[in-house]
Amino acid sequence: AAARDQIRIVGSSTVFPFTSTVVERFGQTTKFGAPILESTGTGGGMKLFCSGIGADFPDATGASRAMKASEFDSCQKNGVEQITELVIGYDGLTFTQSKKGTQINITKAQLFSALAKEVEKNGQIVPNPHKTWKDIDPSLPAIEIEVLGPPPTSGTRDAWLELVMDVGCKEFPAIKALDAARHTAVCRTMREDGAFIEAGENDNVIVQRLVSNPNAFGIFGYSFLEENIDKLHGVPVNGVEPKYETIASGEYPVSRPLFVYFKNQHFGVIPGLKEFLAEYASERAMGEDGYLGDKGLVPLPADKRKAAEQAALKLTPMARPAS
Amino acid sequence: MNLMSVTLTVSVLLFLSLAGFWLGRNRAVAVSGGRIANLHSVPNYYGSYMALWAALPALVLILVWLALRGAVIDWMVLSSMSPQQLESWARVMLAPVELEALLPSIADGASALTETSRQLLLINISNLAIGQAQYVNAGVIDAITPAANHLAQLRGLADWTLFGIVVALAGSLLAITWSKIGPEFRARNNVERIITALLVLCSTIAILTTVGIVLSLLFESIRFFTKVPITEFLFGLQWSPQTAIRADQVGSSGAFGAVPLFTGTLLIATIAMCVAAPVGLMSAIYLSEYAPKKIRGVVKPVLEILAGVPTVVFGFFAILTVAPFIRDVGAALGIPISSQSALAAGVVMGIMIVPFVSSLADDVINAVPQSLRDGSYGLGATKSETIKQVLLPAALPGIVGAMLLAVSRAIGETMIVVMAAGLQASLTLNPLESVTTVTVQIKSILVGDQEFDSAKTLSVFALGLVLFLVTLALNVVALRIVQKYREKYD
Amino acid sequence: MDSMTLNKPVQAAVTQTVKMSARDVKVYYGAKRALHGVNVDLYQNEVLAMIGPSGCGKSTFLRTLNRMNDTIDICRVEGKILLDDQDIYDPKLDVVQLRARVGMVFQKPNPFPKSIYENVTYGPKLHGLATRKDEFDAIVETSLKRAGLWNEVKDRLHEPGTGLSGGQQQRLCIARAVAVSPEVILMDEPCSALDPIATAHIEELIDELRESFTIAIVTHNMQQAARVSQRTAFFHLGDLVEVGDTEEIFTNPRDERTQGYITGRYG
Amino acid sequence: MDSMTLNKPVQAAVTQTVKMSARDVKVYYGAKRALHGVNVDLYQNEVLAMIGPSGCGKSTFLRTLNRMNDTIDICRVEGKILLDDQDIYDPKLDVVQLRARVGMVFQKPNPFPKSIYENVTYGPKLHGLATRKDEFDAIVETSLKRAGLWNEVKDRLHEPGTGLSGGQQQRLCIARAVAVSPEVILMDEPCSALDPIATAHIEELIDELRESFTIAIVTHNMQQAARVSQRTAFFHLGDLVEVGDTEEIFTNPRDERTQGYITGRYG
Amino acid sequence: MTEIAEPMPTAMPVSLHTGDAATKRLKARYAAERRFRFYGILAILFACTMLVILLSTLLKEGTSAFFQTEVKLAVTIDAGVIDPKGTGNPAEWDRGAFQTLVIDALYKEFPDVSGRTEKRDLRGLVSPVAGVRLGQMLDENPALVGQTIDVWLPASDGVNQIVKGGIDRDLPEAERPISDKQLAWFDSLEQRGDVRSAFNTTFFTASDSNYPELAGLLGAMVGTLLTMLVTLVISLPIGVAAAVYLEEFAPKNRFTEIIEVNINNLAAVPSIVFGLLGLAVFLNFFGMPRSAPLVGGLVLGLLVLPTIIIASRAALKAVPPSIREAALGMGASKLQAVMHHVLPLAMPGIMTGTIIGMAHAVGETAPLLMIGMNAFVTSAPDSLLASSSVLPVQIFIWADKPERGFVELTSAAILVLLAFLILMNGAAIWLRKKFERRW
Ligand SMILES: Nc1ncnc2c1ncn2[C@@H]1O[C@H](COP(=O)(O)OP(=O)(O)OP(=O)(O)O)[C@@H](O)[C@H]1O
Ligand SMILES: Nc1ncnc2c1ncn2[C@@H]1O[C@H](COP(=O)(O)OP(=O)(O)OP(=O)(O)O)[C@@H](O)[C@H]1O
Ligand SMILES: [Mg+2]
Ligand SMILES: [Mg+2]
Ligand SMILES: O=P([O-])([O-])[O-]
Repeated sequence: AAARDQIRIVGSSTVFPFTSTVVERFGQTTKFGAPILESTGTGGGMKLFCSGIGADFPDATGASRAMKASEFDSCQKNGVEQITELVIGYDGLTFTQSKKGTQINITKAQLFSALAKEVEKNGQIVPNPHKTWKDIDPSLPAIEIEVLGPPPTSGTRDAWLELVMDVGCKEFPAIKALDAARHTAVCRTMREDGAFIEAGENDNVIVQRLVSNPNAFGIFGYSFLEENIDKLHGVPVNGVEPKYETIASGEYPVSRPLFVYFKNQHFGVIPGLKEFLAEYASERAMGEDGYLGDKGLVPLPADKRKAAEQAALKLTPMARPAS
Repeated sequence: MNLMSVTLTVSVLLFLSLAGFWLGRNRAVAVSGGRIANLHSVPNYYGSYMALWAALPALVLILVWLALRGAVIDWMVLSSMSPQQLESWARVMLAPVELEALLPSIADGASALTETSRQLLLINISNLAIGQAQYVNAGVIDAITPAANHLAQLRGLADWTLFGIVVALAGSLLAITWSKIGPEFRARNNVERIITALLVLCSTIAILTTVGIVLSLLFESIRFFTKVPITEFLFGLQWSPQTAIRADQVGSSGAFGAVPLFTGTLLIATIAMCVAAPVGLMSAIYLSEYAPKKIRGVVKPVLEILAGVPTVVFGFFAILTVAPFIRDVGAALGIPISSQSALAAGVVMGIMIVPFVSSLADDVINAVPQSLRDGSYGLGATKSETIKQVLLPAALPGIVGAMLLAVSRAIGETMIVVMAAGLQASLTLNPLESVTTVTVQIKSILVGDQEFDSAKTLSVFALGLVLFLVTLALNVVALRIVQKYREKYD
Repeated sequence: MDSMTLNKPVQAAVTQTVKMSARDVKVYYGAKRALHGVNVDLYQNEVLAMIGPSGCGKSTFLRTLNRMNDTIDICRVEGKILLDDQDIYDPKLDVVQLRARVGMVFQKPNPFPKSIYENVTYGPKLHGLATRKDEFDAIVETSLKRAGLWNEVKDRLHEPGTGLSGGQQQRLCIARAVAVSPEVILMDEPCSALDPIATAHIEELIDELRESFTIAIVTHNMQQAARVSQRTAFFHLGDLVEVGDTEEIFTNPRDERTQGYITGRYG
Repeated sequence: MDSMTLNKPVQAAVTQTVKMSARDVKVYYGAKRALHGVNVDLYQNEVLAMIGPSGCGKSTFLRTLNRMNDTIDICRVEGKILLDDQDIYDPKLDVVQLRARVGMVFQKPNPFPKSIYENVTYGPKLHGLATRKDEFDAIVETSLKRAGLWNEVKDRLHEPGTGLSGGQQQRLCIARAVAVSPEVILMDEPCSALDPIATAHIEELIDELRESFTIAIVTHNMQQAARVSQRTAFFHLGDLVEVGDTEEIFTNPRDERTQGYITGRYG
Repeated sequence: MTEIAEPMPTAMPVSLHTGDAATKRLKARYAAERRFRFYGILAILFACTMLVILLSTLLKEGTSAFFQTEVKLAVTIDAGVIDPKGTGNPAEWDRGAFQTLVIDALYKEFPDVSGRTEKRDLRGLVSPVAGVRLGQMLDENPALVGQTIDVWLPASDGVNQIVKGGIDRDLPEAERPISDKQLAWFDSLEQRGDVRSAFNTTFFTASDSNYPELAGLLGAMVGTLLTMLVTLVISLPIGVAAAVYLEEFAPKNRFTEIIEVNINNLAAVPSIVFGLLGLAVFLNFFGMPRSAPLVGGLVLGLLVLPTIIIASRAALKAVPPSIREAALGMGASKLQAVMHHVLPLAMPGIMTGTIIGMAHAVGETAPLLMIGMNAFVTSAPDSLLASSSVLPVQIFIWADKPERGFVELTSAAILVLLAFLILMNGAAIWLRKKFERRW
């Protein structure tokens, strides 16, 4: 095991643009070399992160969801005993359409009815019969349902299921009445008949396809909406439009926290790791006017931010997650 | 590893090898008694003989050394540490639990350390050894300084030892080979034997690669088949990727029937070949038989650019240009076409592999001897008749080879389909619908959020393995066909 | 056509029709001139032999007669060559038809890498000379018989033509050319790889073909030239030195160079 | 070696050394037998001519003498062939050295697609016969002169050998073979593509080479066989029918088949 | 033949080949000939058209990336700000403070701007990392410290988009990345002649960045170069050697047949599986570092090996046996015959295989994702073991960035990759031409 003079970070593709911004700033403004950052997906990052201690293993990993108990255990097993968790901010998930399309308002329940494999119809659980939005609710336009969204392999899909589908399906009594396993299955299975299109990795492609097809809708992170605000329109969910302010205030209902995990055992061993964490947690990065905000990260509320920064700088090891 | 010292060692070795060449050559001339023809082989062979013997064994030695060096040195450094030093390091760096576990057996020295602590200790020592004390916890510097010095010393020593051994080895081999040189010595045969051995070695790399691939797929595949019955995988008609990707997620409608993936793959590859085979072959024919030399000199490399356009770019081209175009055409004709139709992906993939067919086929057609063309023209055949009836059959093995390569590329291509084909597996042969391919699934599962023990992740390996076997079968068939129809000229 | 009167044989054979004639033919390979203005006539139902030292341009001239030199990039032809009074270098002329009418057997045997049978049927199939299997069978048999190869290969008609011995390959190429029934047949040393018996066979064939065709043959064997040809042309260093009745050329050459070549005779 | 006494010439030439000898050589192409047990000796400083109808196995036999048939996958040789009493099919024998000692000129001219100069220097370079440029120049000049090609090509030594006329190519191949000064030279119809003058040249060369080498030549031209060879072997359908003094073979053949072949003579 | 001999008994036979039937047939044959030729032209046109469409789209979108909008500001380099410790040593500068200098200069340019949001808007005119550019200038010329100098600094991505027309300035304010105020400020700068469009040197001298104004390809280019070097060094000699062995030396038996099938099959293995192989063998087994050009090169080397072997074998097969015979007959050993004659004659085909194989490799993304070559690296790699990215992966990453500036950068990067490819292949094509001949 040779000495390593660069920090290595892996993890979520959602967190990647934020971490890479910090990495870049860190490289430019300190005498340490810029860390090496790789996008491996949350799960892949966790696997690498928890594989062991030493120069051969990454020092930190980004995650678009909190670390799971199972992952924590696997870390422990491999000697990664003390982990610092840093919540960096929020990522809003948007339901988006072209500016040229008929603008709509939507609720989570309607989204569920449009996108789930099985839905409740007249108290029965049936395979999703809805062809057009109008079939779901007469107030919606009579255009065919066509939604481009993340594949089941991505963390964004997970978040969508959790934040929208799970919540939406609660509003249907017949589904609620199902036993736990069946309930989850119904709530969390997306339809496969072509109305929901798994559009793959590239969100810019979804953007372009929305622009060329005004009747289609897309699901992706807030930063893409923000960058393409001249062409796209964020559909208000439950009456709240996705905006910087509404996400930050927690008003917009579809947003999730993002995390970065650090190995405590590597502090004092890998040059610059501590300084890197300090930079990440600093106000000029995560703060209201921080440079991460420019990249589309929605900052934590001020009090939570202070707490996160304090906890991080003290290197308080996290406890085993509940689930 | 100190790059400088390796470079130095290799350069010295190179020099020794060149010197060997020179020595061998001169010695051969000397023993020839003034008439080179008295020698068994040309002097250069004696030179090459010595050069090869000087270089090859030493090179192998260097490689082995490089592979083992780090572990050996680490072990030596850690064993040099006293229990006291270890303890004072551990007291600062280790968590209380670990420390407690360690202390009772600390008398055993470094072997008492857990792997984790060993790694941390080694990083500390290395950082200190390369003079980066500022990154080492001040409390442990005293404890590990001797080890760090030892490490620095060992590293220098190791490099010099290697240098010495290499020089000695090469030198003694030079001496031995030198003494062998005489007029009767079969230098050429010896050199050729070495070279042939190297050739054999090279062709086994392909085998090793295959073995490597099979091995890196096999174990995980077996694990997959313990979770999903092999029959369901092979014959199941439904592939539904929405299973749990993590243990704590509740799975739903998990179906692992690979048939739709394989039909999708074949469908897209077939469409691609429907584009690439005629376009490529006709281009090749036009280039080698009709086009003036100048045009051929330009067009051929221009087409080859197609093979090098990053596949991501083709993916964009398919999804943003071709697919909407096809969809619009369909809409104008009243046919509903999926925006991720197999047709779009296939056509674009076909365009990409055109040069595989055109360039390779052009070469083999061009290589058919002129006398065969003459024979045909002399009988009053037109150009196209000559091409169809004489040149193509004569060039068949090469053309089939080119086609196979193109099919292979079509089957194995990933990024185009990842972007342009769908992700939902539907069992259809309709090119206007959306299908998914094996490679798409492999790629999205592998780079997505994953847990390594879920059936879903493991399915990637099974998919890879089965695809491997399917193409293997295709190749066996192709080989038989080529053997049957091959026309040997000259 | 004025230069035609220069050629002696014209008077000698008034009843004969000119099938092909070359007028001031010059051939260049790149900058190098390989033929310096050749004038010669081929008469219907006659065999013209071309002799001359190696490298003097015999093959080159022969190839101009059915434009096979078109296939050599650097080759350029000047002058006129007429087939039945039609200029074969006329851009309007169809070279495929020309080559069907003017067949060729090459100096190096070049069978196609196909079966013997397919080698022979290749031409007839192209030109639609037959359609049914039995017609093709008949063509194969007669052609191979004419080339004296039938007995040797009749049991292996479907084996590759490239597996034959050198002489067999040459005879296969002759059979292949004959099978198209051209009007003129050009043969570039057709017997050089053949044993005397096979040679005799081919010579008989030539004699027989002469009844219906016009034939030009390149040979190094002066006896052969004397035996098979009615007229002989002697080439030297790219010049057509002399052309005339075979008998006269061999017994009473007018040019010194011809004399020298003939008297240094062997074989 | 007992069978050697069967060969008549042994008595006739007691002073001669046997350079190569073939004992009961059988050659198969796949299942087909092309030679059925050939016994013949090649004497030092003598020319052995091989004659026989096309396809009788002459080339095949010639190729066994320097193991060129190794290159044909389906070809298999039985029996023994000795060169200076050493079995050339001995697995320990170095075939490369063998072929340097037993040179070959092929039936179809096959120059390398390189310059004329490189074609000739290839062998000497390979065997280290020369090192300096002037040595090579000298080899090229003498070899090409010996093959009677020098005058025609001396100004274009650096042009490709494939651009030569058929006969020139053949002479180039002869020059190439001579340039390595082998001990035995095998020639497969070396003059078939040559005109009489060039042929005479090559025949002179053969006669000259005979003084230092052993030569085997395949020819269809019986006059040539008579002119250049001391002994002649007659092949028929894969059998060595008869081998003996050339004069005797031509004037007084013992076998009927030889008689038939010889009397059907031409040329 | 009887049927053929019959119609020509007389002195003046009518040729089979000039009769009506023959002429008609000839016409049909010529029609076929023309059709065939036409198909050939059509095929080439089709392929070329596709290439032209691809290239022109890229050119249209990519060329603008080679230019960058810059704004001139009078920056006062306050030593107290950038060198708080007062050491005068550039290594001790507070590099985060350069941006402060830029922003101060901006405030000075528009002194009447006040208020938090307004100031924030004003800052949005120049790139948030313009300070880096300033830092580079000072590194080159530390004497500037303490002076006030006019510097051209990169405008922000939003401004850049407006100038280049990527975003329509006539859109309603809410739909533009730039507010009305920002537009007004920008216009006044432009009127003063303080805006220019300069050649984007950064694109070739910098490595990856999150800011399109600052992003460059140097790292990816060097990474590609190193990776391709390894790939070539691995695959060409091994591929040719394997092809030579299999085609010229190996006995033709079951075993070699297995190897042949096996190689053909390797060509069909999805490239991403080669990535898995690299992950298992090079990273996990041999413990090589992630993201390293060495590993990338090895993986791609194995990936193109079958292509080179197959193409080389086809080329070797096409060399007529008479050439081998001629050499063997001269007393060349098999190896010499191959090395001296067969291999040179097969060179064009081998080159083609190499060109196509390398072209494949240079555009390959998927397997490299498996071995971590999608790393974010802000500096060019300095060795085969340093972390690095390669061009296609860089393109893949940029294509997925939300910032609009990256759209044009992506196209420009593709153009650079193609240029790279053309350069790389140019040499091989030149070689191929040298070797090409018909015999
Ligand atoms: N490569 C081969 N494969 C199969 N059969 C062959 C091969 N080469 C020669 N033969 C057969 O072996 C027999 C002898 O051939 P060979 O070439 O020795 O004849 P030859 O006496 O040299 O005839 P020629 O005078 O026509 O050259 C012939 O029947 C021929 O068809
Ligand atoms: N393709 C070519 N490129 C360049 N020069 C050529 C080419 N073919 C022939 N020549 C040259 O043209 C001249 C005439 O060649 P040609 O082949 O007509 O001779 P030839 O009379 O047939 O001789 P041979 O009896 O040896 O076949 C020779 O000097 C020859 O070298
Ligand atoms: Mg000729
Ligand atoms: Mg023969
Ligand atoms: O990369 P993810 O955030 O989708 O895990």
